[in-house]
Amino acid sequence: MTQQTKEQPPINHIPSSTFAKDISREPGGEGIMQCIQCGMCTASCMVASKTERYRPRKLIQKILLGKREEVLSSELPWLCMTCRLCEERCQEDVDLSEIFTAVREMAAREGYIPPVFQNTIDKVLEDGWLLNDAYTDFEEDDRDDLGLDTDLGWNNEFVKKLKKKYFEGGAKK
Amino acid sequence: MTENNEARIGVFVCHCGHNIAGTVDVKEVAEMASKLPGVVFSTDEMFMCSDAGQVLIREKIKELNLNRVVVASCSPRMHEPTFRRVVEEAGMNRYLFDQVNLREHVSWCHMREPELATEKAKDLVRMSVARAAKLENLPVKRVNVLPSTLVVGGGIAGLRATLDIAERGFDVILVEKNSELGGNVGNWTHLFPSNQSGVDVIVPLIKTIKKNKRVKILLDSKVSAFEGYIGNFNVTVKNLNTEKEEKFEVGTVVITTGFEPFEPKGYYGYGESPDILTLAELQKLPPSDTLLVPSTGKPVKKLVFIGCVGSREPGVKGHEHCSRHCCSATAKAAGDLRDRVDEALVLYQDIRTYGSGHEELHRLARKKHVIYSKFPKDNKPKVTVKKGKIKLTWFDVLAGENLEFEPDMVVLSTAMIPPDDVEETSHLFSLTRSGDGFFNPEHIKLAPLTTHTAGVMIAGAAQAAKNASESVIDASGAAAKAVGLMAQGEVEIESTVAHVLPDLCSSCHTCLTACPYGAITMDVEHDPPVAVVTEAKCHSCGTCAAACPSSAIVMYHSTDDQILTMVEAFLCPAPEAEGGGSA
Amino acid sequence: MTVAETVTKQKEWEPKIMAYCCNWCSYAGADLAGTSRIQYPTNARILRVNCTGRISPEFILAALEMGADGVLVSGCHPGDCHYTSGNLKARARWAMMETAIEQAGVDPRRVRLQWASASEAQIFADGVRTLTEQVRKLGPIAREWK
Amino acid sequence: MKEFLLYTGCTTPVRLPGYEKAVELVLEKLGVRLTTMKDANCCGAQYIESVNHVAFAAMSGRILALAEKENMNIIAICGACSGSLKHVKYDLDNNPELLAEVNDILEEEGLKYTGKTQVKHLLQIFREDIGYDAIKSAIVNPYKGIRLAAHYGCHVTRPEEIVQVDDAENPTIIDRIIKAAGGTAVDYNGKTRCCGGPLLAMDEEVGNAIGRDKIENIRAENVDGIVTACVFCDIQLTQVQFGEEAGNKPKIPVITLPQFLGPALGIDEESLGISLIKINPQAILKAH
Repeated sequence: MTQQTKEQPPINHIPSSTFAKDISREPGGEGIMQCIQCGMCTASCMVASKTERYRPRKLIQKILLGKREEVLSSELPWLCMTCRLCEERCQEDVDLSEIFTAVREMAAREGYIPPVFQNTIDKVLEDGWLLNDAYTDFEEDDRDDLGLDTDLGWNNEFVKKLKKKYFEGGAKK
Repeated sequence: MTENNEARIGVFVCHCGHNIAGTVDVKEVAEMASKLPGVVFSTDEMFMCSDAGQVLIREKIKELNLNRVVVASCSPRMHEPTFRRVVEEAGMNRYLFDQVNLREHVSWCHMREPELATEKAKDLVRMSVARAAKLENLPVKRVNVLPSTLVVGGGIAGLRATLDIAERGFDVILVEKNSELGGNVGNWTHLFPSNQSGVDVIVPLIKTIKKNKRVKILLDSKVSAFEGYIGNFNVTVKNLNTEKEEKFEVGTVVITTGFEPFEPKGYYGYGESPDILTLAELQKLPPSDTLLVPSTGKPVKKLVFIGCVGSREPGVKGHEHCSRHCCSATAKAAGDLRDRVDEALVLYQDIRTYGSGHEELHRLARKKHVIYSKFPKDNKPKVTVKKGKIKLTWFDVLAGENLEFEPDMVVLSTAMIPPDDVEETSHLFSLTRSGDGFFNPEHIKLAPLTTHTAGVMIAGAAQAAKNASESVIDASGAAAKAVGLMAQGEVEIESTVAHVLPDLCSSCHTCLTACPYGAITMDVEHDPPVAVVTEAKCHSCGTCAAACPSSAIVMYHSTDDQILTMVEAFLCPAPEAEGGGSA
Repeated sequence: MTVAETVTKQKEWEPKIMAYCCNWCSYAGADLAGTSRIQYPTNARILRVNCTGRISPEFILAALEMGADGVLVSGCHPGDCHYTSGNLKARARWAMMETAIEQAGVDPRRVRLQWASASEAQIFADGVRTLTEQVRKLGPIAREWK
Repeated sequence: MKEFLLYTGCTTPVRLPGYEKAVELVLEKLGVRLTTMKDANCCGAQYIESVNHVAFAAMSGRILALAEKENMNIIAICGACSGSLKHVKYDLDNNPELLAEVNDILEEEGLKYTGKTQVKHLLQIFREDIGYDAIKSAIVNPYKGIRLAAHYGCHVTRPEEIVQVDDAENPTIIDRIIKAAGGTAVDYNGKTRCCGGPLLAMDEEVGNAIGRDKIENIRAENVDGIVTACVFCDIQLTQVQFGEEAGNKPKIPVITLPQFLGPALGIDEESLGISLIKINPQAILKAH
């Protein structure tokens, strides 16, 4: 956390541009420095319109101010639906969903991944696809009635290689 | 002056779209006017100042050979010249026209009382018709315009105006109170949007001016006296060191006295540490490749700019305006200095980098990782200085964060305010001043460079806070206005001057002392000597006429009779026209 | 339309104020009051003169004699006069004029001298309102002439 | 006869097999033969994508490489899959090191992606490969007097410059197909907004609120049904109309584009898996 100066009771954040520099070096994070905080994204964001706690513009400003710990450990970057409506509307061509994906990747590297993402990632790296458990014989019958092949033939070898190469010991909490 | 022939008055009541007709019953006013003595035509029209309205006046003058016209519309300060020209085009003397203000003085300020507003409109039209009947034909007066200009102030605007005028073949007297030309821009290192410094821009201008034989430069000098009228001003310039005074005669004047950067005492700890300085002071620092902390001489590592210092403060007289140049100047300075420091912050209320190429400066600064943080208007950043260490605490509105920072240097983007001697200048050239203290133009949109003192132009920051490019644009405009007058060689002046009636004058000399312009002297050839007005010097203020104990002085176009008949028309309208007056 | 309607209506009494305004400052201030849509009482009729220096005491006395319930004279702030000193002369004459109308039995609170510059629309409007309310309290002038 | 390699994605085969069957039958009818991709893997959308952009590039990269081995272009019928495959293709085509790293992993299986494979979403096939005239002339049993709202899906149309399917702010492909089939395409407030599906994992309540918002905007235009082109959106716009949060308002049928178009082309409803559609779409289908 930010170092606590003795005589200063409330812990005020000291602005710094290092976190913003790190993000702008991450693939997808290059555009963050173009943001002029006009708020067009937040006006278009459906998540923002349905919950008080999520404001894309505010999250970007926290990055620009250098609030590294708070942003990386927060759930907010994971609330973006990557629907990209903000990107269509942004006059400065800032790709917010790309930036938040870059923030997620950096957070993951430092061990912050929401449980629901972690579980799904483990499942995909195990089965090679998402709905292995959900494919019961009911669904098989429906496919059979429609004349569709019931053997979906998903490959789960490939993902094991990726798991060993990119996820072993890495993203575990 | 033709004697007062029988008045045939045309009354034209304007709707001004809904601006007047929205509150005042213009038809009823026109109907009432048609019954007033001397009125032979009365109508209402959608837009009197439009071509249709002007054509209507000309046609009616010819058709009904009207010899007086009353237009009830907007303020005469706006369209009196327009309608005077229209009646003149129809062969009627311009001084036989009178205008009634039904918009600014009636409909716009009595919107919720239509009946009383209509009644007021009727009274004002009745007053104007009464006056119109007594208006007299006055010859149009012309005076020559001396082919030389006085430019007051040697900043970038003054230099530009001087060069434009001199290059068109007219002499210029350039008066500068400091000991060298260049003004504020002269000592700026960060000019925008081009990468030049102030010196790069100013020095070539000064060189060309010095080479021009038509320009006379008077440094360390101020205008000490100024009289005369358009085309024929006599100016006294005093050298501040030698106290020597020189007199000149000029045809036009361009005021480019510019601004002064606000000394923000009491703002953000200014004065409590040499490391807290204004943007102007930063610009004046000798250019070097490392920015040094004034108190320690070490390189600056952490730099903070604070915007709107002494600007945009509602309710604080002279500080309510936006100084317009600071956002762009701050973005440029922050962008330039960012590479030499570890962190650069800009604390702002709003960002207004509106000029061409200025938004790019803002974007460049952000791209270089200058941190922009917005503070709330009613909770400005706090600066404390302890043992030489500066600490800033503030609330970032955009992130909802309480922030603090310990910068090595704080730069305050302070307001542009009028120079300390602006009062003196305004009295010398009888210029009025707007709410922010700068000089008022004649009309903010229709005549932004001329002033109410005919022949005196204003340009640059003297008129309002603005950046250097806008000042130069003003200067070339004002120069063109001045040259326009001088190229004509002559100009029309008001013929509404004072005139002494010899047989009434008791030569008591009261008027001689009353006249602020010394335009009245004693005519000794007349027996007994009586007062006489040198018309060229008279500014038609009317003080002499009011002072004269024997009412021997007539103010053309504003005679006692023309005034009292309006008072009478309001308070006790003539019985035969109305069939029964009040009280 | 009957005669009564063309003359200011007699039903309940509304003070009539004669307002002399100088062209450069207060007339422009009144213009600005209009453009800023400042609403103020309708009782004043503005008569434009080049300078308050042009207004001789005779104009004020004549207005009162002809039935004005109040007279407003509004010019540039001392020092701001377009003709350098017109307003100073007006101020000097004002004191003498006030004693004159008092001796004539007219309440001096019916006349008001004020300074309002081209940018002081609110001050001008407030001046009209103050004088109108003051005169309304004093009642019609007809009763006061000795 | 045009040929495409169908990449079904994880969700369609399990949750909406009718959509998969309808795609095959309708495209077959319109002269496009599909063969389903075998031995495929998840495209890595949203989850792997969020935590490791190289692993994500490898997962979608492998699918591109599989298609390259068959020397066929890919058709995707889900917004997330088409978005991922197109985005990864764009990254691989423009980032040589990333391409080298992905091909390095694929080499062990004898797979390689060089940039040849094209990726198309179902809507592109209708617009570019079949064309509206061909669709119109193939209509044998047009609908009459039904009002339908089109929902395109964010990743299907955005980011426009990468996916290049339709105009992101003003998409029209589904609307034009609805008209070709005799229906009335209805515009509604927030047409290009999200269905809320991607948020179900992190905040189901907000995700559903966003979905219900869309349903209410559509209801305001009193339509007979919603036509979708993405399995995620189809499931989401259906399920938000259930549960006590949704209240007891009449449910608006949600139908995928091929299941809507099939009957108009003369394909019998049963084979299109119409019976599997959760909200009974008879209000739409009987309008022949």
